[in-house]
Amino acid sequence: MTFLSLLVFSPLLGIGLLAWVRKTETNMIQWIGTAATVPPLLLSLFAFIQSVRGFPLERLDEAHHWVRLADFPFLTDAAYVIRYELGIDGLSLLFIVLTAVLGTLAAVASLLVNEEKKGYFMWLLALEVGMLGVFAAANFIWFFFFLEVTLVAMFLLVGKWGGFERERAAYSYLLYNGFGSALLLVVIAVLVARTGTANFALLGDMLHHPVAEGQLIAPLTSEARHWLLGGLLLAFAFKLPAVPLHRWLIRVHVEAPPPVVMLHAGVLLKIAAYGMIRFGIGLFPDEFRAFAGVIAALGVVNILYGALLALRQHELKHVLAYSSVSHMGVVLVGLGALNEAGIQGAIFQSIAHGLIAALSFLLVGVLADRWGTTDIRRLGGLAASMPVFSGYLLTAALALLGLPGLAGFVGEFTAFLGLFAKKPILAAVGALGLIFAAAYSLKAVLNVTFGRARGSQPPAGQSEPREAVADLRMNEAVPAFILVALIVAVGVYPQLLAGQLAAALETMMNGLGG
Amino acid sequence: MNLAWVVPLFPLCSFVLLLWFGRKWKQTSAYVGIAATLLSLLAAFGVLVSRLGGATYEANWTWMKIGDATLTVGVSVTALNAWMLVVVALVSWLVHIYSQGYMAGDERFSTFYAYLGLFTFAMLGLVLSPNLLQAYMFWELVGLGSFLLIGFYFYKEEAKAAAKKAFIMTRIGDVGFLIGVLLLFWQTKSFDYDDIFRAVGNGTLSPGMTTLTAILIFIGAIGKSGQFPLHTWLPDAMEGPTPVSALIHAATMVAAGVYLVAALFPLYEASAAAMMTVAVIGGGTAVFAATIGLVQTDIKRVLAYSTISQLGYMMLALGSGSYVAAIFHLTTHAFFKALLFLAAGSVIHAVHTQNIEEMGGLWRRLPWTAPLFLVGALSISGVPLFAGFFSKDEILAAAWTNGSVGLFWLAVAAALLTSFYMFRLFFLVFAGEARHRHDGAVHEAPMSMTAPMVVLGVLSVAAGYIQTPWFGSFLGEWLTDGAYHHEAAPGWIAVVAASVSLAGILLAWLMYGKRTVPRDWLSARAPYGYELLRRHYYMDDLYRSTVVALVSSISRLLGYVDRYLVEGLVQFVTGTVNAIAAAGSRGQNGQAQTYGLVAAAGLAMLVVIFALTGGDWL
Amino acid sequence: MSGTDIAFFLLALAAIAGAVMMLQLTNVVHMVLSLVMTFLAIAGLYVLLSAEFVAVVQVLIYSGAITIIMLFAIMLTRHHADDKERQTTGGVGHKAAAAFAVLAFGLAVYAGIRTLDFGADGSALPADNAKAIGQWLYSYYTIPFEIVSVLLLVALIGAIVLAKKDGKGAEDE
Amino acid sequence: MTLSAYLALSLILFCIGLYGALTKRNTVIVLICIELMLNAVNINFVAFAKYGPHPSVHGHVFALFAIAVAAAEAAVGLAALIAFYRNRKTVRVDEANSLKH
Repeated sequence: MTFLSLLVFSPLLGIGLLAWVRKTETNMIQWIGTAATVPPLLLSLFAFIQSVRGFPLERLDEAHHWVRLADFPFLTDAAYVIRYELGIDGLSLLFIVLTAVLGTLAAVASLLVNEEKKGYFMWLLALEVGMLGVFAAANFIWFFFFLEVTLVAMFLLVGKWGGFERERAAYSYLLYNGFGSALLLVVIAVLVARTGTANFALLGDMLHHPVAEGQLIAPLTSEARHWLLGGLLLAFAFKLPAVPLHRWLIRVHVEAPPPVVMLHAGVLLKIAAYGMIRFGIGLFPDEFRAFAGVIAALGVVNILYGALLALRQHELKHVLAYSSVSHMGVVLVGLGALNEAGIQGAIFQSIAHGLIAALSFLLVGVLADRWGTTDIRRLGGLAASMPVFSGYLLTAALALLGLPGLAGFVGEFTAFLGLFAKKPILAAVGALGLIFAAAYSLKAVLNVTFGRARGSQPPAGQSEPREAVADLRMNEAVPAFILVALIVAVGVYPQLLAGQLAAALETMMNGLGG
Repeated sequence: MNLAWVVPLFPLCSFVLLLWFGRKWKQTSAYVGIAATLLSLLAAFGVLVSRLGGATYEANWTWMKIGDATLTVGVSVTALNAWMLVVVALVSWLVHIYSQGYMAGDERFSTFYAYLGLFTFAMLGLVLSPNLLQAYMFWELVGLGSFLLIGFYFYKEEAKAAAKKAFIMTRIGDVGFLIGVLLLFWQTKSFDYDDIFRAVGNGTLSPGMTTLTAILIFIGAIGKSGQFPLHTWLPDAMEGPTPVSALIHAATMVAAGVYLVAALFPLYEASAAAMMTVAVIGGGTAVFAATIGLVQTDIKRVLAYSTISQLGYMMLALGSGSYVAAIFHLTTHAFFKALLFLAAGSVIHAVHTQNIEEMGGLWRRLPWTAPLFLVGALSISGVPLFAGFFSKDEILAAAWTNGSVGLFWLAVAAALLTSFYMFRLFFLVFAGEARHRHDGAVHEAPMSMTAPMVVLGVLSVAAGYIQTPWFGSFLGEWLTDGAYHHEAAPGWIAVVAASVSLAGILLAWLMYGKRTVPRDWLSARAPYGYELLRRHYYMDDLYRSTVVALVSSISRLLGYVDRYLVEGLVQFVTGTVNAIAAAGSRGQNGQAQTYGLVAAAGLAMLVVIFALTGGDWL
Repeated sequence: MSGTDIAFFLLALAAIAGAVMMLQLTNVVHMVLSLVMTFLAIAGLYVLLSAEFVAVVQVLIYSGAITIIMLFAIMLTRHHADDKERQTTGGVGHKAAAAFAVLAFGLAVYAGIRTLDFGADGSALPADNAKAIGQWLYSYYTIPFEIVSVLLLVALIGAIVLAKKDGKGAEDE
Repeated sequence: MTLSAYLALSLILFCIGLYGALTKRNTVIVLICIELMLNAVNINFVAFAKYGPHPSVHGHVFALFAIAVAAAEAAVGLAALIAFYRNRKTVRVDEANSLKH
């Protein structure tokens, strides 16, 4: 089967086509760029539907010989064969679908990007390849490879197509994430050196089955495993990000072009959550226990810290950036609970926040396009001039604050449900974040949409007051509607996703021995 | 009964349809909303009737599986649920009809109806919930509905603030509720009411945990039902259109709190401390809010404080162990409070002001509204033969038999205050000479507004007779499946209740009707006390200067931490790297000996490390 | 204490003294001459180590050839007022760092060699070491030996090319 | 006499040579210091040839090679010194900083 390879690399076709298009033909570029995100979307939806109908996902696994490092005399014979391996389970499939959906929507929303469109789309598609690959990779080497692809693509997208302080933001992003990646690389190197394989499944076997453990090239002591897990968690804490490693996120959220932030907040942050779940819990379940308390506490800190800071921001993008910090805290809370409810909650929160953040930034992009500002002090009463937009924005705010019936609630509820079983007091403190979430999201959104109409102020850089502004256009309304529909669908019937996760979760829980 | 799930579905359809097509349909939207709620009301009647002969019905569907645990959603038709279903659907239907007249001509007419549909859907869904999870979800949706409707006039800054406040204040309660629910889940491994009651019954749930969860859930009810100290949003919620106030205050939003405690009654019964908390908060709120109601000048605010006070009554009933009395009062209150609000809406519609100082002499001008308002006022004051009298009497009897004498007298005091401020309102608005400016334009409301008021007026009298000492206690038997026995309360309680309410009316008449007692009697004698009441005991200011100030100062502090400490730390790291780089580049001075020195030092370092560690680590 | 030991200590003392004097003296010619003492002492040590051939080569090449070239180089370049000028580069920091690095290196290596002893007494060495060296050089080490000759040739030519006056330099003269 | 005494002597000479090479200002002296370091190494060769684990004349041969290379180095080094002096009219190491630019 080459299904997964096709899925992951199909956006490359778009890059290839774009290379032949002249820079000035922006319409053509927009069409090709958008169309190139459709094949992964269709393929991933197909896979999802098949999976719901009971198709075993293991049959999609791919493995090809890639590099053999066995010719060095100091390496043992069979070891260090690195293969090209792709494979997915229910967990990765969900993230792949999320990526593919957001990829297409971000491409549509990129209509707002006007300069250097050709390069922009090429990097956007590269970013999508990276993100799809990260979730489809079945071994560490390829996981890392795809991760670095996203890093480079994101760096360029922020640095070249961002706002005023784009370079600072891009370097900030590169530094933090590069550091995280370096740490991750060390962990991967040690693991591969000690086990001789980079394959997730094989690694999992070797690390905890006594029989398979005999195949280790060098034994891993419990202490070493704790260090490895610590390194892994720290690496992903950079990318999640966990307080106090979150400053880069704020800059990127503010400076990057909104469609890129849709993907960044929607998918890239989730890679960290995915990594913590897949590698942290998947490979080191016993050691994870030792970190669970810290992670949960860090999660609560994230929630409250992000929420309290979001409360005093005047820039809508800042509010959303800090709310991302807060929401990622919920993911940590779920992981810290380390039980089925908690992990499931963390996954749901990741996906829900992916959808919600994408919706928010789609709308913020529109706002910036129409008014030239996203400062909530300079806007007001937009519900009168842009009713549809305001409706969507309000929906986004409600989803952010975790209204039941929308996706955000399922994640928060399930994650907290998990933590309440382990650490009720900590969880209760964290639950206070829900109040602040309501406060900051309503404050920000109501200031923009409700109240006195402040639309007559001239937008930045223009002397004439803008009397009438266009409400959502078709190309904005359709993605927004799709996102809202998905948010509602997940919120109303979460079993649709939970059913896919069941098998993957069960494996993990077996690893945890609970 | 198998079709109980369709009851909330009609308003939901109305919401979705109106959101989608509302702009096209304009004024026709009202008919969609009215038809949907009518269907829902008929279905609710059907459920009630079939429940009459049948047993409790419950159906569940999987919502989400977590490992082995399955979370479900479903419908359950118990006696309480079926009863509430009818009350909610009825009031909602009447409000839908009324709004057609009241909101006519509004630009966002269809949106208004869409929100009404959502609100009704949420409340009906809450009432039908068989488990706490679903109850929580609809609970929040009820909050959403009220938020949207309170903020309906979004262009008014006050409406914006009020909507935000309503949502956040109730969210505070909701978090308490959520924590309680989650704790209960791990104690009982279920969200189902039945499983929880079983756990309470067989002692799986420890007494301490019972009290804790009961109180936490009660915090949710405090937030929703506007009990002290989370009541401040309710008067501000008057910024919404008046029919919304009727809906919020009568049947949906605030009733949810009382309903929740009633639905979880076995949990509360198991904990004396929780019962006591409920009773004390309820009784306290009843008097507290009534005193504020005495001096307000906004017609809707007076009614809002009376709602808080009456909800306190219901909580007092629940805390005193009389579940039936609470639901009874909830029902009668739903009717007369809806009536009062709709009548108030009609008055506002006529004179375009909400300030009672600017009204007066409307009795003749509003031939339908005025008598109906009087009916409502008599009912809420507890004048004998009106519905309010019976339900209030039941509560007083419950408080007395429960042995809490203090709470009993508190309730009596609240009754006195209630009848006083209601008639103060009545006399100021309808009696005397006209003080308003648009005298000529005042006219009675259209048929679509008066008709629902007439229905409610009838119900405000008739609803009392479903539970009386004389004609049998239909409601009590219905709610307890026949196990109800009317406790023999001393007969003098009814006499006290009646005389207290008449005394209140008399006092109001003396002050505002006949004017034998000067109006500034209180403000002249106790200006500070008067100011205290007028400013709602400074609760808003208190919150602003404590909770809000605290949160915002923490937030500001964290802002500095974020900008200077966290960012500073990062700057320090990057600065160090930069400094090392600068030092390194200073070494690049072209001096061969410097390069040699660096190389030699590096070599020396390696050799030293090697010598010290023995090189084993390699 | 045997005679060999006394000889070793005297020679070692002479070698170190020459090296230290080289560091401390101010006149360049004196410095080179003090080093000649070191070279000679080292040649003496080679004798003690039963490497008479190497000792002779040492005297010929170092004490003779290299020292003479050095002196020529000194004479060919100007060294006026050297006595008053500072002899070393850099500041105190540079010197201290160099001293520290050298000392650390020395101590660390000393820790390694302090007790190094393989128990060999050198009796296995052929008495006629010049002959043995010759045999090895022209049999086993033929190719390295030839390459060294090439190296020397290259050095010779390189030195000539480098030292030759170029056009620019000639104009300066 | 033991091996370690010779090695210690060679170490001392090497260190003195190194220090001189790193700090002396006169290029000639720097070159001489390097010669001193090479000599220190030669002592090691010869000492190991006698007291090492496998005593043989190979050590001597190596010492001879080292001397040959040292001689070549001295020749080239001095030639470079002369060239440098001709261009800059100085023999100070710290004035030879063309590497920087």
